[in-house]
Amino acid sequence: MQIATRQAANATVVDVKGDIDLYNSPEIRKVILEELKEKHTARLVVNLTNVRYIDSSGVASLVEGLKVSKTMGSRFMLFGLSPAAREVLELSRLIRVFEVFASEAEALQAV
Amino acid sequence: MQIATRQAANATVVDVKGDIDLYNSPEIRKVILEELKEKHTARLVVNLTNVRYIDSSGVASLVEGLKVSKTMGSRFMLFGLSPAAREVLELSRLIRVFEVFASEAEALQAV
Amino acid sequence: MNSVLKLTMPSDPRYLSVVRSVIERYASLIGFGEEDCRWITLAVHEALTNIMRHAYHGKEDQPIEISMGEAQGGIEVVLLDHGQGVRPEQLAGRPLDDVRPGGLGTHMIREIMDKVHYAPYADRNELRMWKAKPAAGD
Amino acid sequence: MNSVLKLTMPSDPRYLSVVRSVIERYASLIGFGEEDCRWITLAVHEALTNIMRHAYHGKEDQPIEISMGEAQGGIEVVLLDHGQGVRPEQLAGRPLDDVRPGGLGTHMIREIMDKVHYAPYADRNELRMWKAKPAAGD
Ligand SMILES: Nc1ncnc2c1ncn2[C@@H]1O[C@H](COP(=O)(O)OP(=O)(O)O)[C@@H](O)[C@H]1O
Ligand SMILES: Nc1ncnc2c1ncn2[C@@H]1O[C@H](COP(=O)(O)OP(=O)(O)O)[C@@H](O)[C@H]1O
Repeated sequence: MQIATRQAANATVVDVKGDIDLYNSPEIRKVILEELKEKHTARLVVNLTNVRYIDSSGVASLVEGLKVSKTMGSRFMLFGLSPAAREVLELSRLIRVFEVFASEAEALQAV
Repeated sequence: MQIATRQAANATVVDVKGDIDLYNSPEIRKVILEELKEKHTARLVVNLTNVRYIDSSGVASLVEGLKVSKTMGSRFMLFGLSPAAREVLELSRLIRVFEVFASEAEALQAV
Repeated sequence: MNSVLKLTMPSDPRYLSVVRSVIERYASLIGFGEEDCRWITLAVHEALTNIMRHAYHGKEDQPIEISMGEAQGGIEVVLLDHGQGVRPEQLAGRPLDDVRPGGLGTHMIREIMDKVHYAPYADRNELRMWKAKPAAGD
Repeated sequence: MNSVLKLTMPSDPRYLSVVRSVIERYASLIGFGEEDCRWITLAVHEALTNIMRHAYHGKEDQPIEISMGEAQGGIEVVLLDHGQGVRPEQLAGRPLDDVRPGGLGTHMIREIMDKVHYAPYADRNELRMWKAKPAAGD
Protein backbone atom coordinates (compact mmCIF):
# COMPACT_ATOMS: atom_id res chain seq x y z
CA MET A 1 0.00 0.00 0.00
CA GLN A 2 1.13 3.55 -0.75
CA ILE A 3 -0.26 6.63 0.88
CA ALA A 4 0.31 10.31 0.10
CA THR A 5 -1.38 13.59 0.95
CA ARG A 6 -1.81 16.69 -1.17
CA GLN A 7 -3.67 20.00 -1.15
CA ALA A 8 -6.57 20.48 -3.57
CA ALA A 9 -8.68 23.62 -3.48
CA ASN A 10 -10.08 23.93 0.04
CA ALA A 11 -9.24 20.39 1.13
CA THR A 12 -6.47 17.93 1.90
CA VAL A 13 -6.69 14.78 -0.20
CA VAL A 14 -5.28 11.48 1.04
CA ASP A 15 -4.44 9.25 -1.94
CA VAL A 16 -4.30 5.57 -1.08
CA LYS A 17 -3.08 2.89 -3.44
CA GLY A 18 -3.20 -0.88 -2.91
CA ASP A 19 -5.02 -3.10 -0.42
CA ILE A 20 -6.00 -1.75 3.00
CA ASP A 21 -5.80 -4.56 5.52
CA LEU A 22 -4.57 -5.34 9.02
CA TYR A 23 -0.99 -5.17 7.73
CA ASN A 24 -1.13 -1.55 6.71
CA SER A 25 -4.27 0.02 8.18
CA PRO A 26 -2.22 1.39 11.15
CA GLU A 27 -0.39 3.55 8.61
CA ILE A 28 -3.52 4.98 7.03
CA ARG A 29 -4.99 5.55 10.50
CA LYS A 30 -1.88 7.47 11.51
CA VAL A 31 -1.97 9.73 8.45
CA ILE A 32 -5.67 10.48 8.87
CA LEU A 33 -5.42 11.25 12.60
CA GLU A 34 -2.33 13.42 12.07
CA GLU A 35 -4.14 15.49 9.46
CA LEU A 36 -7.17 15.96 11.68
CA LYS A 37 -5.63 16.31 15.13
CA GLU A 38 -2.28 17.95 14.46
CA LYS A 39 -2.74 19.84 11.22
CA HIS A 40 -6.35 20.68 12.03
CA THR A 41 -7.37 20.06 8.45
CA ALA A 42 -10.89 21.41 7.99
CA ARG A 43 -11.79 19.16 5.04
CA LEU A 44 -10.18 15.76 4.66
CA VAL A 45 -10.96 13.77 1.52
CA VAL A 46 -9.83 10.15 1.19
CA ASN A 47 -9.28 8.97 -2.38
CA LEU A 48 -10.05 5.24 -2.62
CA THR A 49 -9.95 5.05 -6.43
CA ASN A 50 -6.87 2.82 -6.38
CA VAL A 51 -7.95 0.64 -3.48
CA ARG A 52 -9.19 -2.74 -4.61
CA TYR A 53 -9.55 -4.38 -1.26
CA ILE A 54 -10.45 -3.14 2.20
CA ASP A 55 -10.96 -5.23 5.33
CA SER A 56 -12.66 -4.53 8.65
CA SER A 57 -9.51 -3.00 10.13
CA GLY A 58 -9.40 -0.61 7.18
CA VAL A 59 -13.07 0.20 7.73
CA ALA A 60 -12.28 0.73 11.43
CA SER A 61 -9.58 3.29 10.53
CA LEU A 62 -12.07 5.18 8.39
CA VAL A 63 -14.68 5.08 11.15
CA GLU A 64 -12.12 6.40 13.59
CA GLY A 65 -11.25 9.22 11.19
CA LEU A 66 -14.94 10.05 10.89
CA LYS A 67 -15.39 10.14 14.68
CA VAL A 68 -12.33 12.32 15.25
CA SER A 69 -13.42 14.68 12.48
CA LYS A 70 -16.75 15.16 14.28
CA THR A 71 -14.98 15.96 17.55
CA MET A 72 -12.68 18.41 15.78
CA GLY A 73 -15.50 20.02 13.80
CA SER A 74 -13.88 19.01 10.50
CA ARG A 75 -15.36 17.36 7.44
CA PHE A 76 -14.41 13.77 6.45
CA MET A 77 -15.24 12.54 2.95
CA LEU A 78 -14.57 9.51 0.78
CA PHE A 79 -14.58 9.12 -2.98
CA GLY A 80 -13.74 6.61 -5.69
CA LEU A 81 -14.97 3.46 -3.95
CA SER A 82 -14.39 0.31 -5.99
CA PRO A 83 -17.32 -2.13 -6.11
CA ALA A 84 -15.45 -4.33 -3.61
CA ALA A 85 -14.81 -1.49 -1.17
CA ARG A 86 -18.41 -0.34 -1.45
CA GLU A 87 -19.64 -3.88 -0.77
CA VAL A 88 -17.57 -4.08 2.40
CA LEU A 89 -18.94 -0.77 3.71
CA GLU A 90 -22.44 -1.93 2.85
CA LEU A 91 -21.94 -5.27 4.57
CA SER A 92 -20.82 -3.48 7.71
CA ARG A 93 -23.87 -1.14 7.41
CA LEU A 94 -21.49 1.81 7.47
CA ILE A 95 -21.90 3.17 3.98
CA ARG A 96 -24.66 5.51 5.19
CA VAL A 97 -22.59 7.13 7.96
CA PHE A 98 -19.90 8.34 5.55
CA GLU A 99 -20.09 11.15 3.05
CA VAL A 100 -19.34 9.22 -0.13
CA PHE A 101 -18.78 10.93 -3.50
CA ALA A 102 -18.28 9.53 -6.97
CA SER A 103 -15.35 11.73 -7.90
CA GLU A 104 -12.80 14.13 -6.46
CA ALA A 105 -14.51 17.09 -8.14
CA GLU A 106 -17.81 16.25 -6.46
CA ALA A 107 -16.15 15.84 -3.07
CA LEU A 108 -14.33 19.17 -3.37
CA GLN A 109 -17.49 21.00 -4.44
CA ALA A 110 -19.67 19.55 -1.69
CA VAL A 111 -21.08 22.20 0.64
CA MET B 1 -8.91 -21.88 -20.37
CA GLN B 2 -11.31 -21.48 -23.29
CA ILE B 3 -10.58 -22.51 -26.82
CA ALA B 4 -12.55 -21.89 -30.03
CA THR B 5 -11.84 -22.09 -33.75
CA ARG B 6 -13.13 -19.89 -36.55
CA GLN B 7 -12.54 -19.25 -40.24
CA ALA B 8 -10.83 -16.00 -41.28
CA ALA B 9 -9.94 -15.35 -44.90
CA ASN B 10 -7.73 -18.23 -46.04
CA ALA B 11 -6.99 -19.58 -42.58
CA THR B 12 -8.42 -21.24 -39.51
CA VAL B 13 -7.84 -19.24 -36.35
CA VAL B 14 -7.64 -20.93 -32.95
CA ASP B 15 -8.56 -18.43 -30.22
CA VAL B 16 -7.20 -19.36 -26.82
CA LYS B 17 -8.14 -17.57 -23.62
CA GLY B 18 -6.63 -18.09 -20.17
CA ASP B 19 -3.53 -19.89 -18.93
CA ILE B 20 -2.05 -22.78 -20.91
CA ASP B 21 -0.54 -25.28 -18.49
CA LEU B 22 -0.33 -29.00 -17.81
CA TYR B 23 -3.96 -28.95 -16.71
CA ASN B 24 -5.35 -27.89 -20.06
CA SER B 25 -2.61 -28.21 -22.68
CA PRO B 26 -3.99 -31.66 -23.72
CA GLU B 27 -7.11 -29.83 -24.88
CA ILE B 28 -5.26 -27.30 -27.01
CA ARG B 29 -3.07 -30.09 -28.41
CA LYS B 30 -6.19 -32.02 -29.40
CA VAL B 31 -7.77 -29.06 -31.19
CA ILE B 32 -4.58 -28.23 -33.09
CA LEU B 33 -3.93 -31.81 -34.20
CA GLU B 34 -7.55 -32.30 -35.23
CA GLU B 35 -7.42 -29.20 -37.43
CA LEU B 36 -4.18 -30.30 -39.06
CA LYS B 37 -4.65 -34.05 -39.36
CA GLU B 38 -8.38 -34.49 -39.80
CA LYS B 39 -9.57 -31.24 -41.31
CA HIS B 40 -6.38 -30.81 -43.33
CA THR B 41 -6.34 -27.11 -42.59
CA ALA B 42 -3.77 -25.50 -44.89
CA ARG B 43 -3.12 -22.45 -42.66
CA LEU B 44 -3.55 -22.69 -38.93
CA VAL B 45 -3.15 -19.51 -36.90
CA VAL B 46 -3.07 -19.62 -33.10
CA ASN B 47 -4.27 -16.44 -31.37
CA LEU B 48 -2.44 -16.02 -28.07
CA THR B 49 -3.63 -12.46 -27.38
CA ASN B 50 -5.63 -13.55 -24.36
CA VAL B 51 -3.07 -15.98 -22.98
CA ARG B 52 -1.21 -14.56 -20.03
CA TYR B 53 0.70 -17.64 -18.98
CA ILE B 54 2.13 -20.61 -20.85
CA ASP B 55 4.25 -23.43 -19.40
CA SER B 56 6.53 -26.00 -20.99
CA SER B 57 3.67 -28.40 -21.66
CA GLY B 58 1.89 -25.60 -23.53
CA VAL B 59 5.08 -24.92 -25.48
CA ALA B 60 5.31 -28.67 -26.19
CA SER B 61 1.80 -28.67 -27.69
CA LEU B 62 2.75 -25.78 -29.96
CA VAL B 63 5.96 -27.54 -31.00
CA GLU B 64 3.96 -30.66 -31.75
CA GLY B 65 1.54 -28.62 -33.86
CA LEU B 66 4.47 -27.14 -35.75
CA LYS B 67 6.00 -30.56 -36.44
CA VAL B 68 2.72 -32.07 -37.62
CA SER B 69 2.08 -29.04 -39.85
CA LYS B 70 5.44 -29.65 -41.55
CA THR B 71 4.56 -33.30 -42.17
CA MET B 72 1.17 -32.35 -43.56
CA GLY B 73 2.56 -29.53 -45.68
CA SER B 74 0.45 -26.94 -43.82
CA ARG B 75 1.39 -23.62 -42.35
CA PHE B 76 1.43 -23.03 -38.56
CA MET B 77 1.52 -19.48 -37.22
CA LEU B 78 1.25 -17.68 -33.88
CA PHE B 79 0.23 -14.15 -33.06
CA GLY B 80 -0.51 -11.89 -30.10
CA LEU B 81 2.15 -13.19 -27.70
CA SER B 82 2.04 -11.50 -24.31
CA PRO B 83 5.43 -10.48 -22.88
CA ALA B 84 5.23 -13.49 -20.54
CA ALA B 85 4.47 -15.98 -23.35
CA ARG B 86 7.25 -14.51 -25.49
CA GLU B 87 9.71 -14.80 -22.61
CA VAL B 88 8.88 -18.48 -22.17
CA LEU B 89 9.42 -19.20 -25.87
CA GLU B 90 12.68 -17.28 -25.74
CA LEU B 91 13.85 -19.11 -22.64
CA SER B 92 13.21 -22.42 -24.37
CA ARG B 93 15.05 -21.13 -27.46
CA LEU B 94 11.98 -21.89 -29.52
CA ILE B 95 10.85 -18.44 -30.52
CA ARG B 96 12.93 -18.65 -33.73
CA VAL B 97 11.38 -21.92 -34.96
CA PHE B 98 7.86 -20.49 -34.99
CA GLU B 99 6.35 -17.99 -37.40
CA VAL B 100 5.34 -15.27 -34.95
CA PHE B 101 3.26 -12.24 -35.99
CA ALA B 102 2.21 -9.17 -34.08
CA SER B 103 -1.43 -9.19 -35.17
CA GLU B 104 -4.08 -11.34 -36.82
CA ALA B 105 -4.02 -9.15 -39.92
CA GLU B 106 -0.28 -9.67 -40.35
CA ALA B 107 -0.59 -13.42 -39.88
CA LEU B 108 -3.41 -13.67 -42.42
CA GLN B 109 -1.51 -11.58 -44.98
CA ALA B 110 1.75 -13.51 -44.63
CA VAL B 111 2.81 -15.21 -47.85
CA MET C 1 -14.49 -32.54 4.17
CA ASN C 2 -12.06 -33.76 1.61
CA SER C 3 -9.40 -31.20 2.42
CA VAL C 4 -7.30 -30.65 -0.68
CA LEU C 5 -5.17 -27.62 0.00
CA LYS C 6 -3.51 -26.92 3.30
CA LEU C 7 -1.50 -23.82 4.02
CA THR C 8 0.60 -23.16 7.10
CA MET C 9 1.59 -19.57 7.86
CA PRO C 10 2.89 -17.49 10.76
CA SER C 11 0.49 -15.11 12.51
CA ASP C 12 2.06 -12.16 10.70
CA PRO C 13 -0.34 -9.80 8.86
CA ARG C 14 2.31 -9.42 6.17
CA TYR C 15 1.25 -12.73 4.63
CA LEU C 16 -2.47 -12.01 4.52
CA SER C 17 -2.39 -10.93 0.89
CA VAL C 18 -0.75 -14.21 -0.14
CA VAL C 19 -3.42 -16.19 1.67
CA ARG C 20 -6.19 -14.11 0.13
CA SER C 21 -4.96 -14.97 -3.32
CA VAL C 22 -5.06 -18.71 -2.51
CA ILE C 23 -8.60 -18.57 -1.17
CA GLU C 24 -9.86 -16.45 -4.06
CA ARG C 25 -8.31 -18.75 -6.69
CA TYR C 26 -9.46 -21.91 -5.00
CA ALA C 27 -13.05 -20.71 -4.64
CA SER C 28 -13.06 -19.72 -8.29
CA LEU C 29 -11.63 -23.08 -9.33
CA ILE C 30 -14.39 -25.04 -7.63
CA GLY C 31 -17.12 -22.96 -9.23
CA PHE C 32 -17.89 -19.79 -7.29
CA GLY C 33 -18.50 -16.60 -9.26
CA GLU C 34 -16.26 -13.57 -9.01
CA GLU C 35 -18.33 -11.75 -6.40
CA ASP C 36 -18.72 -14.81 -4.17
CA CYS C 37 -14.97 -15.40 -4.40
CA ARG C 38 -14.37 -11.89 -3.10
CA TRP C 39 -16.81 -12.41 -0.23
CA ILE C 40 -15.38 -15.78 0.79
CA THR C 41 -11.91 -14.29 0.69
CA LEU C 42 -13.01 -11.43 2.92
CA ALA C 43 -14.60 -13.80 5.45
CA VAL C 44 -11.50 -15.97 5.71
CA HIS C 45 -9.30 -12.89 5.90
CA GLU C 46 -11.37 -11.48 8.76
CA ALA C 47 -11.21 -14.79 10.62
CA LEU C 48 -7.42 -14.84 10.19
CA THR C 49 -7.00 -11.30 11.49
CA ASN C 50 -9.14 -12.25 14.51
CA ILE C 51 -6.80 -15.13 15.26
CA MET C 52 -3.80 -12.83 14.95
CA ARG C 53 -5.28 -10.17 17.21
CA HIS C 54 -7.36 -12.08 19.72
CA ALA C 55 -5.99 -15.62 19.92
CA TYR C 56 -2.32 -14.65 19.52
CA HIS C 57 -2.57 -11.07 20.86
CA GLY C 58 -0.49 -9.67 18.04
CA LYS C 59 2.43 -12.12 18.36
CA GLU C 60 3.57 -12.57 14.77
CA ASP C 61 5.46 -15.88 14.87
CA GLN C 62 2.71 -18.25 15.89
CA PRO C 63 1.37 -20.98 13.56
CA ILE C 64 -1.94 -20.80 11.75
CA GLU C 65 -3.18 -23.63 9.57
CA ILE C 66 -5.72 -23.11 6.81
CA SER C 67 -7.37 -26.08 5.09
CA MET C 68 -9.80 -25.83 2.25
CA GLY C 69 -11.87 -28.32 0.38
CA GLU C 70 -15.30 -29.15 -0.91
CA ALA C 71 -18.01 -30.54 1.35
CA GLN C 72 -21.72 -31.11 0.75
CA GLY C 73 -21.91 -29.00 -2.35
CA GLY C 74 -20.01 -26.07 -0.91
CA ILE C 75 -16.62 -24.76 0.09
CA GLU C 76 -15.31 -25.55 3.54
CA VAL C 77 -12.44 -23.63 5.10
CA VAL C 78 -11.02 -24.66 8.47
CA LEU C 79 -8.66 -22.47 10.48
CA LEU C 80 -6.57 -23.87 13.31
CA ASP C 81 -4.61 -21.95 15.92
CA HIS C 82 -2.92 -22.76 19.21
CA GLY C 83 -3.55 -19.43 20.86
CA GLN C 84 -5.97 -18.34 23.52
CA GLY C 85 -9.46 -19.67 22.93
CA VAL C 86 -12.71 -18.17 24.08
CA ARG C 87 -16.13 -19.63 24.75
CA PRO C 88 -18.00 -19.71 21.43
CA GLU C 89 -20.61 -17.23 22.68
CA GLN C 90 -17.87 -14.66 23.32
CA LEU C 91 -17.05 -14.67 19.65
CA ALA C 92 -19.45 -11.86 18.91
CA GLY C 93 -19.24 -8.35 17.58
CA ARG C 94 -21.13 -5.27 18.62
CA PRO C 95 -24.60 -4.28 17.37
CA LEU C 96 -24.17 -2.99 13.85
CA ASP C 97 -26.17 0.20 14.41
CA ASP C 98 -23.65 1.40 16.99
CA VAL C 99 -21.17 3.34 14.87
CA ARG C 100 -17.66 2.88 16.24
CA PRO C 101 -14.44 1.30 15.07
CA GLY C 102 -14.07 -2.48 15.51
CA GLY C 103 -16.47 -5.30 16.20
CA LEU C 104 -17.26 -5.87 12.53
CA GLY C 105 -15.29 -8.99 11.65
CA THR C 106 -17.49 -11.65 13.24
CA HIS C 107 -20.60 -10.05 11.72
CA MET C 108 -19.05 -10.06 8.27
CA ILE C 109 -18.05 -13.69 8.62
CA ARG C 110 -21.54 -14.73 9.68
CA GLU C 111 -23.23 -12.71 6.95
CA ILE C 112 -21.00 -14.08 4.22
CA MET C 113 -20.74 -17.75 5.15
CA ASP C 114 -23.70 -20.12 5.48
CA LYS C 115 -22.28 -22.01 8.45
CA VAL C 116 -19.72 -20.92 11.02
CA HIS C 117 -18.64 -23.18 13.84
CA TYR C 118 -16.01 -22.26 16.40
CA ALA C 119 -14.65 -24.83 18.84
CA PRO C 120 -11.90 -24.29 21.42
CA TYR C 121 -10.18 -27.61 22.18
CA ALA C 122 -7.48 -28.33 24.76
CA ASP C 123 -4.65 -28.16 22.23
CA ARG C 124 -6.12 -25.94 19.52
CA ASN C 125 -8.96 -23.69 18.43
CA GLU C 126 -10.85 -24.62 15.32
CA LEU C 127 -13.03 -22.38 13.18
CA ARG C 128 -15.03 -24.10 10.43
CA MET C 129 -16.74 -22.05 7.78
CA TRP C 130 -18.92 -23.36 4.99
CA LYS C 131 -20.71 -21.74 2.10
CA ALA C 132 -22.99 -23.42 -0.45
CA LYS C 133 -22.07 -23.23 -4.10
CA PRO C 134 -24.45 -21.32 -6.33
CA ALA C 135 -27.05 -23.66 -7.82
CA ALA C 136 -26.15 -24.72 -11.36
CA GLY C 137 -27.55 -22.21 -13.83
CA ASP C 138 -27.35 -19.29 -11.40
CA MET D 1 15.96 -21.53 5.46
CA ASN D 2 13.41 -19.91 7.64
CA SER D 3 10.43 -21.52 5.93
CA VAL D 4 7.45 -19.28 6.42
CA LEU D 5 4.74 -20.56 4.12
CA LYS D 6 4.04 -24.22 3.57
CA LEU D 7 1.44 -25.51 1.17
CA THR D 8 0.28 -29.11 0.83
CA MET D 9 -1.52 -30.10 -2.35
CA PRO D 10 -2.49 -33.24 -4.24
CA SER D 11 -0.60 -34.08 -7.45
CA ASP D 12 -3.52 -32.86 -9.54
CA PRO D 13 -2.69 -30.31 -12.28
CA ARG D 14 -6.01 -28.64 -11.51
CA TYR D 15 -4.46 -26.87 -8.53
CA LEU D 16 -1.40 -25.52 -10.34
CA SER D 17 -2.93 -22.11 -10.91
CA VAL D 18 -3.64 -21.72 -7.18
CA VAL D 19 -0.05 -22.58 -6.33
CA ARG D 20 1.28 -20.19 -8.97
CA SER D 21 -0.60 -17.35 -7.37
CA VAL D 22 0.96 -18.13 -3.96
CA ILE D 23 4.50 -18.23 -5.34
CA GLU D 24 4.04 -15.06 -7.37
CA ARG D 25 2.61 -13.12 -4.43
CA TYR D 26 5.17 -14.38 -2.00
CA ALA D 27 8.10 -13.52 -4.27
CA SER D 28 6.68 -10.05 -4.77
CA LEU D 29 6.18 -9.59 -1.03
CA ILE D 30 9.81 -10.30 -0.23
CA GLY D 31 11.08 -7.88 -2.83
CA PHE D 32 11.34 -9.43 -6.29
CA GLY D 33 10.24 -7.33 -9.26
CA GLU D 34 7.33 -8.24 -11.48
CA GLU D 35 9.37 -10.03 -14.12
CA ASP D 36 11.41 -12.05 -11.62
CA CYS D 37 8.18 -13.06 -9.88
CA ARG D 38 6.89 -14.45 -13.17
CA TRP D 39 10.11 -16.36 -13.75
CA ILE D 40 10.25 -17.84 -10.27
CA THR D 41 6.62 -18.86 -10.60
CA LEU D 42 7.35 -20.57 -13.90
CA ALA D 43 10.33 -22.46 -12.45
CA VAL D 44 8.35 -23.76 -9.48
CA HIS D 45 5.44 -24.60 -11.75
CA GLU D 46 7.70 -26.63 -14.05
CA ALA D 47 9.19 -28.48 -11.11
CA LEU D 48 5.70 -29.31 -9.84
CA THR D 49 4.55 -30.63 -13.20
CA ASN D 50 7.69 -32.80 -13.31
CA ILE D 51 6.78 -34.32 -9.97
CA MET D 52 3.24 -34.96 -11.20
CA ARG D 53 4.38 -36.60 -14.43
CA HIS D 54 7.64 -38.29 -13.54
CA ALA D 55 7.63 -38.99 -9.81
CA TYR D 56 3.91 -39.80 -9.55
CA HIS D 57 3.37 -40.94 -13.17
CA GLY D 58 0.19 -38.93 -13.53
CA LYS D 59 -1.52 -40.21 -10.38
CA GLU D 60 -3.49 -37.21 -9.17
CA ASP D 61 -4.07 -37.96 -5.49
CA GLN D 62 -0.51 -38.05 -4.20
CA PRO D 63 0.85 -35.46 -1.76
CA ILE D 64 3.21 -32.64 -2.73
CA GLU D 65 4.58 -30.22 -0.17
CA ILE D 66 5.83 -26.77 -1.11
CA SER D 67 7.75 -24.65 1.40
CA MET D 68 8.98 -21.17 0.76
CA GLY D 69 11.07 -18.76 2.70
CA GLU D 70 14.01 -16.41 2.60
CA ALA D 71 17.59 -17.66 2.82
CA GLN D 72 20.90 -15.92 2.29
CA GLY D 73 19.44 -12.89 0.59
CA GLY D 74 17.23 -14.86 -1.75
CA ILE D 75 14.07 -16.89 -2.08
CA GLU D 76 14.22 -20.59 -1.35
CA VAL D 77 11.50 -22.98 -2.46
CA VAL D 78 11.59 -26.63 -1.45
CA LEU D 79 9.38 -29.30 -3.05
CA LEU D 80 8.84 -32.67 -1.41
CA ASP D 81 7.25 -35.73 -2.94
CA HIS D 82 6.98 -39.41 -2.03
CA GLY D 83 6.97 -40.73 -5.58
CA GLN D 84 9.60 -42.45 -7.66
CA GLY D 85 12.97 -40.75 -7.39
CA VAL D 86 15.75 -40.77 -9.96
CA ARG D 87 19.48 -40.30 -9.71
CA PRO D 88 20.17 -36.54 -9.79
CA GLU D 89 22.07 -36.83 -13.10
CA GLN D 90 18.96 -38.29 -14.75
CA LEU D 91 17.12 -35.09 -14.05
CA ALA D 92 18.11 -33.58 -17.35
CA GLY D 93 16.37 -32.37 -20.47
CA ARG D 94 17.37 -32.66 -24.09
CA PRO D 95 19.75 -30.35 -25.91
CA LEU D 96 17.87 -27.14 -26.58
CA ASP D 97 18.77 -26.97 -30.25
CA ASP D 98 16.93 -30.21 -30.92
CA VAL D 99 13.43 -28.98 -31.75
CA ARG D 100 10.88 -31.42 -30.42
CA PRO D 101 8.14 -31.41 -27.82
CA GLY D 102 9.19 -31.99 -24.20
CA GLY D 103 12.46 -31.91 -22.33
CA LEU D 104 12.25 -28.19 -21.59
CA GLY D 105 11.25 -28.05 -17.94
CA THR D 106 14.58 -28.85 -16.29
CA HIS D 107 16.36 -26.37 -18.57
CA MET D 108 13.93 -23.63 -17.67
CA ILE D 109 14.32 -24.34 -13.97
CA ARG D 110 18.12 -24.20 -14.19
CA GLU D 111 18.14 -21.05 -16.28
CA ILE D 112 15.76 -19.23 -13.99
CA MET D 113 17.01 -20.24 -10.56
CA ASP D 114 20.53 -19.61 -9.26
CA LYS D 115 20.80 -22.91 -7.39
CA VAL D 116 18.92 -26.15 -7.94
CA HIS D 117 19.56 -29.19 -5.81
CA TYR D 118 17.70 -32.48 -6.17
CA ALA D 119 18.07 -35.25 -3.63
CA PRO D 120 16.22 -38.59 -3.59
CA TYR D 121 16.01 -39.93 -0.02
CA ALA D 122 14.60 -43.25 1.17
CA ASP D 123 11.24 -41.78 2.17
CA ARG D 124 10.99 -38.71 -0.05
CA ASN D 125 12.47 -36.71 -2.91
CA GLU D 126 13.51 -33.17 -2.25
CA LEU D 127 14.09 -30.40 -4.77
CA ARG D 128 15.59 -27.17 -3.42
CA MET D 129 15.64 -24.08 -5.58
CA TRP D 130 17.17 -20.76 -4.67
CA LYS D 131 17.35 -17.41 -6.42
CA ALA D 132 19.16 -14.28 -5.22
CA LYS D 133 17.17 -11.12 -4.69
CA PRO D 134 18.00 -8.21 -6.95
CA ALA D 135 20.63 -5.98 -5.34
CA ALA D 136 19.07 -2.95 -3.66
CA GLY D 137 18.73 -0.13 -6.14
CA ASP D 138 18.37 -2.44 -9.16
N1 LIG E 1 -10.26 -16.08 16.84
C1 LIG E 1 -10.65 -15.49 17.98
N2 LIG E 1 -10.12 -15.89 19.16
C2 LIG E 1 -10.51 -15.29 20.30
N3 LIG E 1 -11.42 -14.32 20.38
C3 LIG E 1 -11.98 -13.87 19.25
C4 LIG E 1 -11.64 -14.43 18.00
N4 LIG E 1 -12.38 -13.80 17.06
C5 LIG E 1 -13.14 -12.90 17.68
N5 LIG E 1 -12.94 -12.94 19.02
C6 LIG E 1 -13.64 -12.10 20.04
O1 LIG E 1 -14.84 -11.59 19.43
C7 LIG E 1 -14.85 -10.14 19.46
C8 LIG E 1 -15.51 -9.58 18.18
O2 LIG E 1 -14.67 -9.80 17.05
P1 LIG E 1 -14.88 -8.94 15.75
O3 LIG E 1 -16.34 -8.89 15.43
O4 LIG E 1 -14.02 -9.50 14.69
O5 LIG E 1 -14.43 -7.47 16.10
P2 LIG E 1 -13.06 -6.92 16.67
O6 LIG E 1 -12.06 -7.96 16.34
O7 LIG E 1 -12.87 -5.64 15.94
O8 LIG E 1 -13.26 -6.75 18.13
C9 LIG E 1 -13.39 -9.76 19.59
O9 LIG E 1 -13.24 -8.49 20.19
C10 LIG E 1 -12.83 -10.88 20.47
O10 LIG E 1 -13.09 -10.66 21.82
N1 LIG F 1 10.70 -34.66 -10.32
C1 LIG F 1 11.21 -35.61 -11.14
N2 LIG F 1 11.21 -36.90 -10.74
C2 LIG F 1 11.72 -37.86 -11.54
N3 LIG F 1 12.24 -37.62 -12.76
C3 LIG F 1 12.27 -36.36 -13.23
C4 LIG F 1 11.74 -35.29 -12.43
N4 LIG F 1 11.90 -34.16 -13.14
C5 LIG F 1 12.48 -34.48 -14.32
N5 LIG F 1 12.71 -35.81 -14.38
C6 LIG F 1 13.37 -36.53 -15.49
O1 LIG F 1 14.09 -35.56 -16.27
C7 LIG F 1 13.62 -35.55 -17.62
C8 LIG F 1 13.64 -34.15 -18.21
O2 LIG F 1 12.64 -33.36 -17.62
P1 LIG F 1 12.13 -32.05 -18.35
O3 LIG F 1 13.32 -31.27 -18.81
O4 LIG F 1 11.22 -31.33 -17.42
O5 LIG F 1 11.36 -32.51 -19.66
P2 LIG F 1 10.10 -33.48 -19.81
O6 LIG F 1 9.44 -33.51 -18.49
O7 LIG F 1 9.29 -32.82 -20.89
O8 LIG F 1 10.70 -34.80 -20.23
C9 LIG F 1 12.25 -36.17 -17.58
O9 LIG F 1 11.88 -36.76 -18.79
C10 LIG F 1 12.39 -37.17 -16.44
O10 LIG F 1 12.95 -38.37 -16.89
